[in-house]
Amino acid sequence: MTVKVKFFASLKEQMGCDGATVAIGEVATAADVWLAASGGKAMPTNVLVAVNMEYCDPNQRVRSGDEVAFFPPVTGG
Amino acid sequence: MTVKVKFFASLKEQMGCDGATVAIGEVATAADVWLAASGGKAMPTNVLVAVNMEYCDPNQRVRSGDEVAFFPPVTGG
Amino acid sequence: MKIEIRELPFAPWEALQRYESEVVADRYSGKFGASAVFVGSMRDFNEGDEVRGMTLEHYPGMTEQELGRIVAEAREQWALLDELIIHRVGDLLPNEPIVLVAVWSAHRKDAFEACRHIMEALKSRAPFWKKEQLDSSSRWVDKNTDGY
Amino acid sequence: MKIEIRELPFAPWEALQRYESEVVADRYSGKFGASAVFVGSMRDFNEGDEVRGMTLEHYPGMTEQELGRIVAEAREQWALLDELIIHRVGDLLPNEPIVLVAVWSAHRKDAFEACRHIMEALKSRAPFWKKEQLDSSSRWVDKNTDGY
Repeated sequence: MTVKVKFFASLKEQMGCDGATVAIGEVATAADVWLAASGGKAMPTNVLVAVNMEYCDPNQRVRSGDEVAFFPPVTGG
Repeated sequence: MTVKVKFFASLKEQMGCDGATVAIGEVATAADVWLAASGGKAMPTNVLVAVNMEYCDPNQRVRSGDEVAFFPPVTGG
Repeated sequence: MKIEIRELPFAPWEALQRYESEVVADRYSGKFGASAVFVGSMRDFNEGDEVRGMTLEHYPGMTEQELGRIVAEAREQWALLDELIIHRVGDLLPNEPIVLVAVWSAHRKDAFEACRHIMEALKSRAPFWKKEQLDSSSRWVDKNTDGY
Repeated sequence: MKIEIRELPFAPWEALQRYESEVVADRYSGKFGASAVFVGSMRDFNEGDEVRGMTLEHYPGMTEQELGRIVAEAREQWALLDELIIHRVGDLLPNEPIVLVAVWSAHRKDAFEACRHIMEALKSRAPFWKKEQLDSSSRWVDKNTDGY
């Protein structure tokens, strides 16, 4: 299956891209998506994860076509 | 000595006047001023007292020329 | 700091716009990260009755002094840059703004807490009294409820 | 309720005046006794450095959804009549308003608490990121401080 990956802010700069479409096995978590998209880098502990624009745990299962976003702590307001 | 007495709001309506200049003995408290101004009525327990525009205890001493105000609980805002 | 007791209606957001651009932005350009504001308006109902109008009495002189003391106390507790308080007196109609409390600070915690504190202190200490006009009678408001 | 993410500068008090007169006063005439507002503006200093400008990035789509969820949660906890949230994105200069959170309620306790809660939830959950421009460098803001 494929999922859409997005990176934001400092993470986008570190990854050198704002996202990609990633092919991954049928049974995968958001953490698996990170590994596939980052080329196997460990996920920094402060990275936040959202699937389809809702916060979730890195262990959440993802499904084909999901939008999986990774970003640093938010600093709005 | 004389002091200036003021009543406000419902207390003004009950007393039938918004104030008066009251003559009283040299050693007097705000409570004494109340008794002199009200014709001896007991002061309702919820009445607030201010001398020279500052809240005070009814037992506070007053001096000649002081402005002594009595009013019900405040309800602004 | 500005404290205004006024007989005439006022437009709170316009008053804020004016005060901020004329006073706060001028003195504290780039320094006020946070402003917190409370506006209290007249409702058309209270204790189960429709209210047609309201008369606000105050103690001229003491009201301004007490509000000044309240702001001075808030300044001891929080880091405030500026404050604006406006309060109506006289005859009011439903929907009309009664009170505005605004504070400017570098930090949001100070702004939020000081604004609420000043408003609660105003409610419990500033010498104002409300008399409500109902359909065919009027009544003094007994007391203010606790806001915490 | 209105949630607006905007690239262009905004005037918070004018936006409040407009929203209140066009929406709130129309729907809740005589019902909103209390409104509480917070406005956060860009300061020209942070962590000991002069800040020349700021770029605000956000996650389009999720930002609006997350703010909507924050308001919905606040409505479960407090009696709110209406809410207005405006947040800037893009390039900002010192003094420019970044965020406005306003709530209208019948009661001041609800207005104060819901306004602060929404603001703190926005700070900790809404996907925005600030990058500060200093004299000759730029840096991402690490994290928001706790506001309680």
